[in-house]
Amino acid sequence: MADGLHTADLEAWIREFARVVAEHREELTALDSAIGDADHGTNMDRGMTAAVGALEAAPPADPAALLKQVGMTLVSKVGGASGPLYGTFFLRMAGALGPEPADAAAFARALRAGLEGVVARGKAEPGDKTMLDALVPACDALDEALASGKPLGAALEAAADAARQGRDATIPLVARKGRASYLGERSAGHQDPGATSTALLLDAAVSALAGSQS
Amino acid sequence: MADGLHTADLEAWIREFARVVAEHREELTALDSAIGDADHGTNMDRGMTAAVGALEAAPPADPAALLKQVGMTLVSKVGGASGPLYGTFFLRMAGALGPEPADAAAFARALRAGLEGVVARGKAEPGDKTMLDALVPACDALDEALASGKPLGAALEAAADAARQGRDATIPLVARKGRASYLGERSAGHQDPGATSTALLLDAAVSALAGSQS
Amino acid sequence: MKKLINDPADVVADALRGMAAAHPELRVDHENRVVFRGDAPVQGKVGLVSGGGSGHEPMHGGFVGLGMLDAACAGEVFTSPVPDQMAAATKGVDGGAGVLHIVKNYTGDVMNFEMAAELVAAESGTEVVAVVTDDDVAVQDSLYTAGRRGVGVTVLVEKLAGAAAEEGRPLAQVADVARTVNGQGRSMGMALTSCTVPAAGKPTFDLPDDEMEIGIGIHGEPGRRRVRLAPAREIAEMLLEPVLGDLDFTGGDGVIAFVNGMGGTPLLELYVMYAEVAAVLEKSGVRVARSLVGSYMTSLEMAGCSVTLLKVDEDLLRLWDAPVRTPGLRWGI
Amino acid sequence: MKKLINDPADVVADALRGMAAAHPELRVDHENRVVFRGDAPVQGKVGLVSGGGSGHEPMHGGFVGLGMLDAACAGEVFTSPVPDQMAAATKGVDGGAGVLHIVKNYTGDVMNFEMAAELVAAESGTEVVAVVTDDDVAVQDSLYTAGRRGVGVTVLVEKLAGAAAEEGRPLAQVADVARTVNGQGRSMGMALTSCTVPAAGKPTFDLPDDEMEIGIGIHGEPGRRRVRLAPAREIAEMLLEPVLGDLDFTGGDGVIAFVNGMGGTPLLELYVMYAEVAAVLEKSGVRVARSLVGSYMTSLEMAGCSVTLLKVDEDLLRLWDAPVRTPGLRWGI
Ligand SMILES: Nc1ncnc2c1ncn2[C@@H]1O[C@H](COP(=O)(O)OP(=O)(O)O)[C@@H](O)[C@H]1O
Ligand SMILES: Nc1ncnc2c1ncn2[C@@H]1O[C@H](COP(=O)(O)OP(=O)(O)O)[C@@H](O)[C@H]1O
Ligand SMILES: [Mg+2]
Ligand SMILES: [Mg+2]
Ligand SMILES: [Mg+2]
Ligand SMILES: [Mg+2]
Repeated sequence: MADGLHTADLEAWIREFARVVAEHREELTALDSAIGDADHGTNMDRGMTAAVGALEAAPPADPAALLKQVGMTLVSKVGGASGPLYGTFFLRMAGALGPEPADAAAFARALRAGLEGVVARGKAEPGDKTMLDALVPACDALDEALASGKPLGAALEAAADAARQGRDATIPLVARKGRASYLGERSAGHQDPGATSTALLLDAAVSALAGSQS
Repeated sequence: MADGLHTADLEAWIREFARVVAEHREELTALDSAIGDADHGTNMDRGMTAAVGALEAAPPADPAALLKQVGMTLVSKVGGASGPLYGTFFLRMAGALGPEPADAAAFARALRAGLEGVVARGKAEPGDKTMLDALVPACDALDEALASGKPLGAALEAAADAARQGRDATIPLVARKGRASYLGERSAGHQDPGATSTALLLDAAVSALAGSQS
Repeated sequence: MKKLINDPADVVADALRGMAAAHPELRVDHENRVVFRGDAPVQGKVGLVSGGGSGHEPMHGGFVGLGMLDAACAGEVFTSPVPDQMAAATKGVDGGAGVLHIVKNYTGDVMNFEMAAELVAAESGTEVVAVVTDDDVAVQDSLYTAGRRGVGVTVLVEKLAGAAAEEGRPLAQVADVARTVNGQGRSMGMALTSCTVPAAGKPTFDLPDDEMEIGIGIHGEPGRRRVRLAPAREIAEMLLEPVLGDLDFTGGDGVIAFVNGMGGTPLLELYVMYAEVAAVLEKSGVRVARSLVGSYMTSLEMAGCSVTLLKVDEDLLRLWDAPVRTPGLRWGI
Repeated sequence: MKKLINDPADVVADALRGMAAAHPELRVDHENRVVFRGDAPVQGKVGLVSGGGSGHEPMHGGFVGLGMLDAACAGEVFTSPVPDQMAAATKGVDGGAGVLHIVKNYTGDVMNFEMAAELVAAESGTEVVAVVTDDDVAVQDSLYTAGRRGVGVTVLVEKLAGAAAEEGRPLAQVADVARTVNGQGRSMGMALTSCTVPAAGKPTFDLPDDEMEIGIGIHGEPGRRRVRLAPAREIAEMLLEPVLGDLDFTGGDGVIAFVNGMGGTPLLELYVMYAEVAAVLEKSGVRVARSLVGSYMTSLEMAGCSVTLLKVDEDLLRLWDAPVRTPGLRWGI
């Protein structure tokens, strides 16, 4: 599909994210047990299961509608910190996309719009030990790869790589936002659950979207 | 002391009973954990510690006064089933003794009066898996040994032997009185805590009194 | 052993200090370990005395106050109080109309209350009537047991007889209310975990992670049988089957349905249990007139619950709704 | 995992069924998971809405009723409810005098309530004011944290602002009461054991038999530090020292002293703790005007407690004593 990402591609991304979240549910909850309240895996799995269910019940007509529906579903099914944050992320992505298929640059812009939504909603900065620590490097890597002329597939792989590195880099950090910040110094030495689910989101993008334009 | 059991002898008995109860406190409580509420050792130890304390604070003048004081102390310090039962036991013993030193026969009569007090208060019968299963054979053995002309020392040894056998014989019994009866068939296979403390009472009598007339 | 206590030997005395500090409307006799209504004795009113081993809080001390008990005696943990305590309580609540002893049917409690009544009879002219509660259907009342245990219904007896006394009914009638309530109430309990008696320092029994005890009492004693862990829905059925089998609760003015936590079970789970209990009752044609959900008669930190049903009539419902003002139960005032 | 539940995924829905069955005076919107006062919206009265993750019962659903909340939203266990729930609650309690949102300071709660307020603002003319509670001195309020957590003081805010609303005060004044209470209250908590989130199926953290966590919140999260197990007396000091160090509680009309159980701690131990807390306060020259002892804001079956002090004046004391009729807190009516 050299003409960009269609609704079906984005749906595949969402389905793949739902699948890997379900697969990693226990791991996400275990990470959240160490420095939070032991619900991140359950939250994300509940939300993404509902998002996929909603897609099946009422298949959206275009990319923007699809991501908007996912965002709305997350906002109204997840709760906690991750509901508004991931919800806002997808809603802002939807706002940045049009009804037409998205090309690589449009997708990257939308991803950054999502990131900005997370910042606006959660007021965290990189280094605070949150999902931003995976999302920011992912957006940066994606932009850079596309700017250097790489195709979407390779660019997404670079983004996913960066997300995983960002996720790993949360381990030594002392949390400054979210529930983990209550632990103070004791939060160091643990991987952030939200950064971990965000790395999965980028992995899912590679699996579902990388083939679309290659 | 060929002229019988003096106040000091009975005091020695009480002190020795207090000592062995303290020594076996954990064991008594462990037995009560299996078929009761995990307090028999604590109860008896609290009571006997108080009884010895009272003896020291206000030394009674004669055997009857001494055992009465012990009985009163147990009634007002122990609670539970063992408080009224052991309390009544010593009060009835006191009632059967005079102010004068007790000879072997008088001691045996007093012990049986104590036993009858336990029956009157608790309405149990031999075989119900209670302290009576140690006390009844002990009284019977004491009477028999004295009737057959044995000296007090040997007679008490026979009584203590019988108490220990009675205690062991509670193991297979299904409890019909006290807290253990709530367990029904599940009470079988466990040694009764009250019968165990009663066997200690007779052991203490051997240690403290057997020498008195030999 | 993990507990918020100081020396295990002081736990009852320390908790009574806490009660005295937290409830200035009560009067605590620390020497005798009796919690009194601040205005006891109430002249002309029948005095209600209960008591038992500690570890069941809020029962009994938390049920002292207007419309419920006049005094409660606190024994050592799981150990009946001694006659001296009960005698002091009885004298302290005697307002000239006699005193009712509410006694849970345990060998120790019954004997100590009996001895207290003997003491009081010997010393004063106070008229004392004792009512023994024995509502636990886990235990058969036969020659081969010490009879049924007094459990959940005791809370209801204290409330209802307390209201009758507050209304000014004479001793015989107040005792009648207590006996009626006991006669029309049945309970059954279960445990997910054991509790730890402070002085013993370790759990009274061991329970594997996939098993529970059915037919427990309130002293951390093991129950009648051990079965595999089951969902709340099945537990509700296991508890209610023997209760409903023992007495006909259908018809009339319905029941008070009481789901009680054993101390370590959070309210969230008690409401889950209550939903299942209500469903079984509905299916069984039992109408719920009133309900009570909470940890009112506990076994230290034991996890588990009991279910109590009480058949009520108009008079009992009126007494239930009457004002009560105690630390553990309060409404209407 | 040993719990009185059915499927872990249904625990909140099941508990709400139980609440609905046990409290016919409340109205439960099962679809939105909102517990309403039966007579909501009360015309002309400011409506009070709170909510949060489940697992803290009786908070918040158990504090719905006359003199306290008009509605409470129940999230999944330890997970803030979603904006739709809060919006439904807000609309359902709007009696024309505006609505107060009482929000505990957690990232999730704050964001979801914010989004709900945006929703409501977009859809209707209802005036909404949010007050965020953040009384936990275990956490420093600095650029390096999400701020202090909202803990015990939330219960007191709900009672006192509820009483102010019941009196007919306008929204701005009711919000002022809530802000004042939050500003004059401080809390600190500790845990003896972890709790187990039903969906997670195992304890959130492991705690050796001889250690405890100091400075915990109410979501089963580990605390600020782990120390050796200590007697109640020392625990009272550990909890009160940072509280008393953060705000001067001496003088004036004194304090409301609140010892709260975390869910798995029996009342017996809470009274032992209260005795020690009262002793420390006396030594520190802090006068106790009122007290509250019990498990009002829990973390599932966690064993432990928290201590909250609130500096009061005559107005707050009057509001405290005002009638309240909820499943979890009731007096005067
Ligand atoms: N202010 C914030 N900005 C961005 N991400 C945040 C913020 N606060 C928390 N998070 C992310 O949310 C994750 C926790 O999500 P989750 O466990 O579902 O919610 P909760 O903390 O409410 O239980 C954290 O691991 C972190 O990555
Ligand atoms: N009716 C009774 N008659 C005689 N002994 C009894 C009776 N009931 C209980 N006991 C004895 O009391 C013992 C238990 O004492 P204890 O544990 O101190 O009291 P409680 O059962 O009140 O906790 C039992 O082991 C039994 O020997
Ligand atoms: Mg979480
Ligand atoms: Mg015992
Ligand atoms: Mg006992
Ligand atoms: Mg959460």
